[in-house]
Amino acid sequence: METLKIIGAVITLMGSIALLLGALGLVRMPDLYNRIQTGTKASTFGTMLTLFGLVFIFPGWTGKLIILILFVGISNPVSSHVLARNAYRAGVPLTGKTTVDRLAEDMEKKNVEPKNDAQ
Amino acid sequence: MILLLITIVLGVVMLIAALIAVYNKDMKTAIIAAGLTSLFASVLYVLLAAPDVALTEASIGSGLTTLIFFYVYNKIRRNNAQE
Amino acid sequence: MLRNSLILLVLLGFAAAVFPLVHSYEAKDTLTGVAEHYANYGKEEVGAANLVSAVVVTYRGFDTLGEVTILFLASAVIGLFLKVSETHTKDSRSVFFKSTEILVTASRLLVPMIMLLGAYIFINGHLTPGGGFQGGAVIASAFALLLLSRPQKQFSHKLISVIESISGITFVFIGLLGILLAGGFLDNHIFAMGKFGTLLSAGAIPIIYILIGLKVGSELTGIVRNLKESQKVG
Amino acid sequence: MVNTILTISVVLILLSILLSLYRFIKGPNTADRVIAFDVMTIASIGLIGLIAYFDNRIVYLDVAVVYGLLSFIGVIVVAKFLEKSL
Amino acid sequence: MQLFSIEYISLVVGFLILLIGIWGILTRKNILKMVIGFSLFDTGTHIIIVALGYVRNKTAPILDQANLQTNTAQKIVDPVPQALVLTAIVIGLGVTALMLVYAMKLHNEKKTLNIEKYNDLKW
Amino acid sequence: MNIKNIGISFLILFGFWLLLNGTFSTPVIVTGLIVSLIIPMWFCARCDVFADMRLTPKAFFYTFIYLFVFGFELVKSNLDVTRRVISPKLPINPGIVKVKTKLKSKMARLILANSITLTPGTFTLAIEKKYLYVHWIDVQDKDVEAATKDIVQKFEKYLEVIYG
Repeated sequence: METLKIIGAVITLMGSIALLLGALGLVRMPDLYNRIQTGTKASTFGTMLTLFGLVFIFPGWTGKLIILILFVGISNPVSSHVLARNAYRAGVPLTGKTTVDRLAEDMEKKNVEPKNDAQ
Repeated sequence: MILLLITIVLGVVMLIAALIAVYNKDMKTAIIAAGLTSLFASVLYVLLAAPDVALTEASIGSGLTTLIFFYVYNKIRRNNAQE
Repeated sequence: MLRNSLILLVLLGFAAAVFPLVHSYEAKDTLTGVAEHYANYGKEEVGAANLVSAVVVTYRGFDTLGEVTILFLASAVIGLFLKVSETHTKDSRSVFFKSTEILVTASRLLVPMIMLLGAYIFINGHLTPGGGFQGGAVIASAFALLLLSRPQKQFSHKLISVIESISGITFVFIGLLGILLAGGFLDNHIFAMGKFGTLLSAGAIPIIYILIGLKVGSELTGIVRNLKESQKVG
Repeated sequence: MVNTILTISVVLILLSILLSLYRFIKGPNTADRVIAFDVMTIASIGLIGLIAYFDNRIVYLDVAVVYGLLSFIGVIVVAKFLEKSL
Repeated sequence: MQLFSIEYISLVVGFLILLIGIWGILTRKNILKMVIGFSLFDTGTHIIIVALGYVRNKTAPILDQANLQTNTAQKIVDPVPQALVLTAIVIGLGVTALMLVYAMKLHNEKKTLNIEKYNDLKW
Repeated sequence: MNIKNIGISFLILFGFWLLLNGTFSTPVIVTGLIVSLIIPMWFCARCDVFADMRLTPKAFFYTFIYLFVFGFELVKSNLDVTRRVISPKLPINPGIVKVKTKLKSKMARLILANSITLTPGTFTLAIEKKYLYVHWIDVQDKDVEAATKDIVQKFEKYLEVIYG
């Protein structure tokens, strides 16, 4: 029983390390899109792991923890996708290291709905 | 003991967020910072053993208030752009 | 500069007035007075596991009635203000843009779930944290998500006001029933008390919370809907 | 043992909140601030879970569920506002 | 009096946020900023009231465990301030929404949000 | 199609309700049945989220394989993030590439976009008809076909079976 709890605690610790790395990436990365990359991946995975570790410690909490894990897993990628897309269309610049930008090329050619500057 | 550490850190974060909300020139940032203050206030309510209040603050104080602020600010921005 | 220092002075005066309250604060060890009564006898008298719900709905039911009234007035005044300003809606151009496909699909998936969460919060108000106000706010957030993901969608103002009126009237009616059948206004003993800690317990509290939840939810949804309608260029 | 490990993870989560706060203060434009806000709320969900462990009450998890839902809506509001399509 | 305890720190933080809110209301010239100051003021007051109801080392007033159901007054925090704050938060939302809609109407009339331009009733 | 849609929504919501409550007494189940019937009838009368889900045994089997593959990719992506964040020189080579998908069903496209967002080094920036624009932290192929092979196909072959 005690071993199971320690396994859960270690999983939780790994989750919080992932969260810390995500926040570190948020500070270090050069532009918005790279920040969203690290921020979203690491924070989603970190929170899921933190909550999953608690399942081992309190088996009676499993239902609510599963709901939380599913909810974070569905909603967080969607919200960061919406944020990145709308920031791109609002004209937030990419970093100078960027090698290729197919979306801008297609916006020029009007294959994609152009940027929104109607008022 | 660890709960005390959480309280101190949350208190510092809330005070910084409140100062940003009052002093930042950019209105969008100010509104988001006010939402941040409410959000951490709700964690503080969980620490103070008041989950009911925490639920209310999380759903109303930070969710709906931010939404209403942004609707109104958007309308004002549109009116300004029309001039 | 003079103005700022005057304000600072006012603020310092205020701080000096409130400071003794903070400074002379003594930590308590046990509950005293009315709180002790609520804690010790709340289980027998009201039967709700969540004592905050017991205080909100039964012991201080009149406060709740007043609160619902204030919220109703605020919602009505906001509706009135935004209605008057829409003088030329006919030729006004709608500037809503389509959302990304991912957001539309995700909102179709998530809105029913958020609705169910709101329903869970107000149905279980007497057992778990939450209650009518929180559940109503969560339901209003679900409608806000619907409006954000599909701005072109219209939903009827009539249905909102019908739900609001019916739940408000029933709330007052149950309160009056308390005078006739039990000890006083909003007394919850008009139904059987049930076993402590199960879903069907605490007499009328679940019913009252469902009504408050529907009423608050429709009021807040009305506010959000009115604000969204006012976004048109006019 | 379990307590010690979980205390360390609380400290790590608090550190990540402070790092995101740095990005929130500095962030060159609003979108950077919103992503910092998002990371802070998601970290707070884990923090509430751990507070529930330390107090040993399941009822605190309800707060975390509502929290998860509302950070989602907040981010979408600001994103739509940035694109001028609210 | 113990300086480093959860309730005392919360009390001080709530008090400082309240002062920051009042400072914002009094010094800012933009009406929306004043509304933000009002909402901070609200948050600070709520934190103070909840912190006053906290009792050290006690748990939330929800009796879902069997050991909480006897001798309850020795085991839980004060439920009354929590109920009052719950009411106050909802009313705060109504008031904030009303103030924001007023701000919107004022901007429609004068095309500015600067409070110093609104001097029609000044004497 | 409508009955199937409401049915699947009902099952999901009812499961959600039981997980939230954590008990199985009769009043809880009856209330859950009522609530989770009302909400889909009111909101999902016309929506088509679950309409093209296949309910064959093969689809269920592929769902499990998909979850397994996805979990593996999730762990790999976090190791990748760790490597990039910790190394002092920040080894990044970002860019936006265009990939192609064959999926038609809306739900499948949502799951595909979310999976891409959570897997190593990529996230969905925009989605337009049959193309996805993906921000890649370390661009290896600028060509549409090659990038599709790298990013999309490991998920697409399972999702094609689960959804039409």
